[in-house]
Amino acid sequence: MKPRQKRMTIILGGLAGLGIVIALVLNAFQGNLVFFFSPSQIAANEAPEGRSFRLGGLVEEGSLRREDDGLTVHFYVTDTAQRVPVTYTGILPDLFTEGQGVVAQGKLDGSGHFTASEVLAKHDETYMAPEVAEALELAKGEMPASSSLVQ
Amino acid sequence: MLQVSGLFCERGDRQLLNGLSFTLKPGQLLHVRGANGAGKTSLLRIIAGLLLPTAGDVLWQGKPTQQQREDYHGDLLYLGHLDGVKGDLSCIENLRIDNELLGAEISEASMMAALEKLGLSGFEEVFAKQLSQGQHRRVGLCRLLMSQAKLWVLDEPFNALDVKAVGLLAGLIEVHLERGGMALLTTHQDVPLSTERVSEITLGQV
Amino acid sequence: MLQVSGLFCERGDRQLLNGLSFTLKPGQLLHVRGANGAGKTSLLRIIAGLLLPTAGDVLWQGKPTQQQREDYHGDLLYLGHLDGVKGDLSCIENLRIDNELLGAEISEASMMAALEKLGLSGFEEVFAKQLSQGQHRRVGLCRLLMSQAKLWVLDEPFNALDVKAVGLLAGLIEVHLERGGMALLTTHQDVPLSTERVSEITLGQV
Amino acid sequence: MNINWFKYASPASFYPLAGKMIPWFAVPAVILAVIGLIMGLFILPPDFKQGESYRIIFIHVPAAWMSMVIYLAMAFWAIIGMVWNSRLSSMMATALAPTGAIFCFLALWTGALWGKPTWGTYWVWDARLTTQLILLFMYFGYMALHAAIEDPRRAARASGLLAVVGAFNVPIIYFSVQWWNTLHQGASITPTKSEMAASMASVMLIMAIAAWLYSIAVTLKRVRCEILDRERHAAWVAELSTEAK
Amino acid sequence: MLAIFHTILARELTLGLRRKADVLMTLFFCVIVASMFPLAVGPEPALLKTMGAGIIWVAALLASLLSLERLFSADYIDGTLEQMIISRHPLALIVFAKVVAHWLTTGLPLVLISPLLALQYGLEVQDGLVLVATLLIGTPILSLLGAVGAALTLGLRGGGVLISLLVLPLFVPVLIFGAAAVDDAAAGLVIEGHFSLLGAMLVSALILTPWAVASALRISIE
Amino acid sequence: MLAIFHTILARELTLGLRRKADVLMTLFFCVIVASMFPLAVGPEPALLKTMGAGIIWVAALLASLLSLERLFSADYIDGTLEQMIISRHPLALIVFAKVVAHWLTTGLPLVLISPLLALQYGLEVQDGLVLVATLLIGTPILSLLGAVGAALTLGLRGGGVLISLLVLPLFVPVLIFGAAAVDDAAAGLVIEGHFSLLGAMLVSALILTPWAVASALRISIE
Ligand code: HEM
Ligand SMILES: Nc1ncnc2c1ncn2[C@@H]1O[C@H](COP(=O)(O)OP(=O)(O)OP(=O)(O)O)[C@@H](O)[C@H]1O
Ligand SMILES: Nc1ncnc2c1ncn2[C@@H]1O[C@H](COP(=O)(O)OP(=O)(O)OP(=O)(O)O)[C@@H](O)[C@H]1O
Ligand SMILES: [Mg+2]
Ligand SMILES: [Mg+2]
Repeated sequence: MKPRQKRMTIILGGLAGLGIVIALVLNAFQGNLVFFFSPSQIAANEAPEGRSFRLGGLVEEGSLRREDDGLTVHFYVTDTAQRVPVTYTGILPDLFTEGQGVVAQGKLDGSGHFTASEVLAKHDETYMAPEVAEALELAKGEMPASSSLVQ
Repeated sequence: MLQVSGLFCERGDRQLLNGLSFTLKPGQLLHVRGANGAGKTSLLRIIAGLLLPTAGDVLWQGKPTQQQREDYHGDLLYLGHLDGVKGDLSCIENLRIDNELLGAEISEASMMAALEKLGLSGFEEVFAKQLSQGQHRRVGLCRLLMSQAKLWVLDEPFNALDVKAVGLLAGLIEVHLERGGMALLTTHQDVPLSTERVSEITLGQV
Repeated sequence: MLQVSGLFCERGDRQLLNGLSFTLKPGQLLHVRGANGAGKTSLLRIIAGLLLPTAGDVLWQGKPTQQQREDYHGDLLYLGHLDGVKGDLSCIENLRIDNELLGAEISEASMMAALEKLGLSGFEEVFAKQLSQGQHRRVGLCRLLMSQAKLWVLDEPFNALDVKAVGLLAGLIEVHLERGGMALLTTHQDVPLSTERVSEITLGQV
Repeated sequence: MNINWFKYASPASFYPLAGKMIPWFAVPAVILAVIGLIMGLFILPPDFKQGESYRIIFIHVPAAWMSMVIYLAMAFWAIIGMVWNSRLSSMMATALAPTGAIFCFLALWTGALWGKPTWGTYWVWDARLTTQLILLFMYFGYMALHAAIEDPRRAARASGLLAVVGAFNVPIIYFSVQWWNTLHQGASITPTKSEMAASMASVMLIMAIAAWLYSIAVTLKRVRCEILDRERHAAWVAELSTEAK
Repeated sequence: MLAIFHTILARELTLGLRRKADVLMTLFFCVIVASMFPLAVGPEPALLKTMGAGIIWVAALLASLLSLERLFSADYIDGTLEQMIISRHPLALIVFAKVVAHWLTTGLPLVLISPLLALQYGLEVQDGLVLVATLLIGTPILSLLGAVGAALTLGLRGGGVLISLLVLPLFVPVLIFGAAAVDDAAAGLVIEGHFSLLGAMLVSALILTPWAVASALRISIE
Repeated sequence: MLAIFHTILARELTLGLRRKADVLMTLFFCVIVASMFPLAVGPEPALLKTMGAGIIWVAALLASLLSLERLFSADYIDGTLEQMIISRHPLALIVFAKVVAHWLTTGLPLVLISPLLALQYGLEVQDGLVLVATLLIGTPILSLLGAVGAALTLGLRGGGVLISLLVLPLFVPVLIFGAAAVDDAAAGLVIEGHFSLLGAMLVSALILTPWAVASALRISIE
């Protein structure tokens, strides 16, 4: 091969490779590479069965119930479309409140009940002063930007 | 034609080459002299493209070697302090690989002939690591018989060779020069080469 | 006194030594000759205790060396194809360790003097791997200045040395012999040693 | 116009220039950092959800940003150094690494500290956190490789190559929160939107600018040491040291 | 072009397979590492099943890590590497042949033995196949990336550990996606995404690393 | 006698610790290996806690394994090993100094970092201390036994993997008792027995291996 031909082959090969890489990467993001599953995904049977996984969403307003031992809690995790009942025994993070985002690690039993072994609070990207938040809440009548987690 | 112009080289705080320039024409041999540590090996490695000079150029057929690496290396044969012989391969296997790396494309029979010429007949199938130091070096020297390279760069090729092998090697170099080849050489021994073709440079004392 | 009696050595199907016997007395040097692959290195390694002979004995002061390993090694200085110099240590650090291994117990100043004598002043703190081939070898040769050993076993000690260093080394060997030391030596070069003390053996061609 | 650039690309002329530039970056860096910290820690109101703990943001975010930017800058200078064989740019790459590693460590450390009160754990293996940890390891790898090679020129070239190979990780870190749904929050501030109260965002920007200026000042300082070290035999360095005496 | 690739490949394979024991060795290493975990962690089947894919992947990774140091160092010490660098053929091609040989002698045997290891940890047959597939795509990436680290650390002190330091961060994504694919397959999830990503990594490594290794070798030889 | 021990020890430490970066390298290696498992196996805290001691032990074992190849091979290639063998001092003593240095540069840093790793895996403080103690007794055994393997495989092709093959079976008992002690401590059982066994292994290794290594080296050098 002449040097020019060789260079062309290399460039073409490189471009073809690049094309394949881009196609594969794009294809990958069609799939599900997730840190947690949403209630809707669970409803659609996309979450694993009989195996520990993470459930993510918002703590449904008014669903939080504490047992007498002070450690065990029951609540629903929702993404506004679907909801999953969750039980957890242990210390909750400080930011855990109704309406707040959570990510819970645990297992789903046959009846669709989620038993968590660890509960983490997920914070969204909103930051503002309390007074501003109150003002906003008054104006809109709801928690500010609480839907940003659900997307 | 090999041209070296304005070569500077600095290694570990020491200035070895200070604007060295010379030209090597077909049929010429340059004997690089100098005490231990003068920078002979460094110079030869720069010319072979194994070391970057601090400044300066090496031109082959008028073009910087950096810009025509593969063409230049096709014309080059370098033999350094290390033989470049694989201990875990037999002599003939070593030659087969050299044949390919040099792009020499000679036949199996010629390889056997090369080994024989260097006194290694009977050792074709012996692992190189089971050879004596001098025999090991001879396997590396077989390249001189195989390659078509125009420029030979030989760093102390006579090391570890016995008297007979030294004579043989000197003969090979003379034939190469007669054919219009070029050679660069370092050695601390006196070598029986016809002096008309040989020019010398001496690198500065440390 | 070193006595070698009935030494046989076979390596890789080849019979190298065939009942070799000789005696080396104080003040004598034995130049072991032979073509590449004749078995010189093998012989020297057997004598140094690094290789087991197929048969035969090496006696030191009348006693087999195997039975008095530490005493014998205290009297021995061996320098092989490999320098035994650590590339990742500086020259002076290398010497300190040799000092201990040889049991020489010389002072720091004497070590500096040894380096200087071998033309390495200025390189005391340089890592050995940053030295040229000849300088590297010279660091190994410093042992000759440090050690009190009676028997020197030197395998091609002139390799890679420049003319000046060759002269220096030859001088060292002469002094050693004058003091009543013994030496075994291989080399393919001609060496400027006063011939009266030198005897030769030539190992058979392969 | 184009003469100056080449002049200053030589270590000998860059050395004094860098010396003159350092105060121009260092002083504003200190002033901005003090302003930013006072504003951030004492004057700004708490966050409506996180309360006081959110104030870590003023260190965490600039540190995280800088750790990524500096790695990219390292790779950039390494490429320039390789292509144009320019000594100064490979010295720049070398000089950047420790600062980057420190910021990377700071981002991890403050992030972990912040994670406990907000998430309820110091550490999870989500994409953002994992990739950031890898970035720290790559900084370590870069510095270890550089330190392991004695010859400064070879060290610069080898570690430069490593920096380029590793640069692929940076976009992955940045976009990890978009590509995977992580526990770590998404971007609060992007070129197009801001989900952060303007006062908080501006203090964060002040801190970010302070971090930039600090990085530049420190890097210039390191580059000066590097130049001295590598050019210690050059005539101009010798002159410099005799002048000092 | 092809002749040199073929020659170098043959050379490496000859060196690697000269003795039969050498081929089996990586296998043994992997098997031993994989068998060590049940010893260290305890023999609970459910636990082992969960950990299985992860551990086999880590064992594969370490086996390929261990063999990296040898990739160039022997050639460096005896000067054959010099000869390759100044040969008339593109260094990237020679390097590529060496890496392919490295994979054939360390990665491939590992892929072949993995079903057995999967059985040992009680993975389902199906998940075992997924494991084999991830290893088949993943181990070449390890060899390619590892070669960069091996080339950069050539001739340096502390080579083995330094390589690990440089290379492990680059290995991590491969490990994550490889192990996660098996886990997700076991959980009945779609795993196309993982494979696409592994494929993308493989293709980009194939394109880029030979050049990177070639430059690294030129730097290291000085 | 003591002078030569001291000199060789100092030599090895100089070689190992020439620069600050080198000391930290084993530490980084362990941290990286230990961090890889959560990535491969999944991040569940309970699982990680169970595996913690095992993984840290395996990381320790690998760190010492990786560095074994270097123990004699560099000295072999440059001829300094020859000089040690024919020195006037007992080879076993020289070897012992080398092994002690090996432990000081690979084993000890690991013992020191292990509490941190234990924390990372969520082990209780008490169990972490037991872990440190087992490592303190166990890692010297690894260095001693490993030296035998390294000496035997000197100069052979495929050294790295071959060492592992020879040495890992010897390491297994150490690993089992080391990891089991931590697990049993976590379970509230008596662990004196494990410690006695580890101690016995250490003492016998201390007595026997230096001689074994010395003979192996004499054979390998031929
Ligand atoms: C060890 C744990 C953590 C690590 C390694 C980490 C890492 C990073 C990195 C690399 C960035 C820069 C990328 C970007 O700008 O998008 C970042 C940004 C940020 N992080 Fe973290 N983080 C950690 C914990 C946290 C926690 C606990 C919070 C608060 C809940 C937090 C809040 C933020 C915020 C607000 C930003 C700025 C996002 C933006 O506006 O772009 N991080 N973090
Ligand atoms: N490790 C080995 N295994 C098998 N055979 C060997 C080994 N080392 C050397 N030999 C054989 O022994 C013979 C003599 O080797 P030796 O090194 O003693 O020669 P020498 O006389 O020193 O040669 P030189 O002048 O080349 O140094 C050679 O033919 C060689 O093939
Ligand atoms: N890798 C290196 N790093 C730093 N300095 C080096 C390196 N290699 C060689 N040098 C230095 O360069 C100088 C010249 O070395 P070189 O090998 O070119 O000498 P030489 O003339 O070939 O000597 P010899 O006759 O001993 O082979 C020496 O002083 C040496 O200290
Ligand atoms: Mg030389
Ligand atoms: Mg010999």
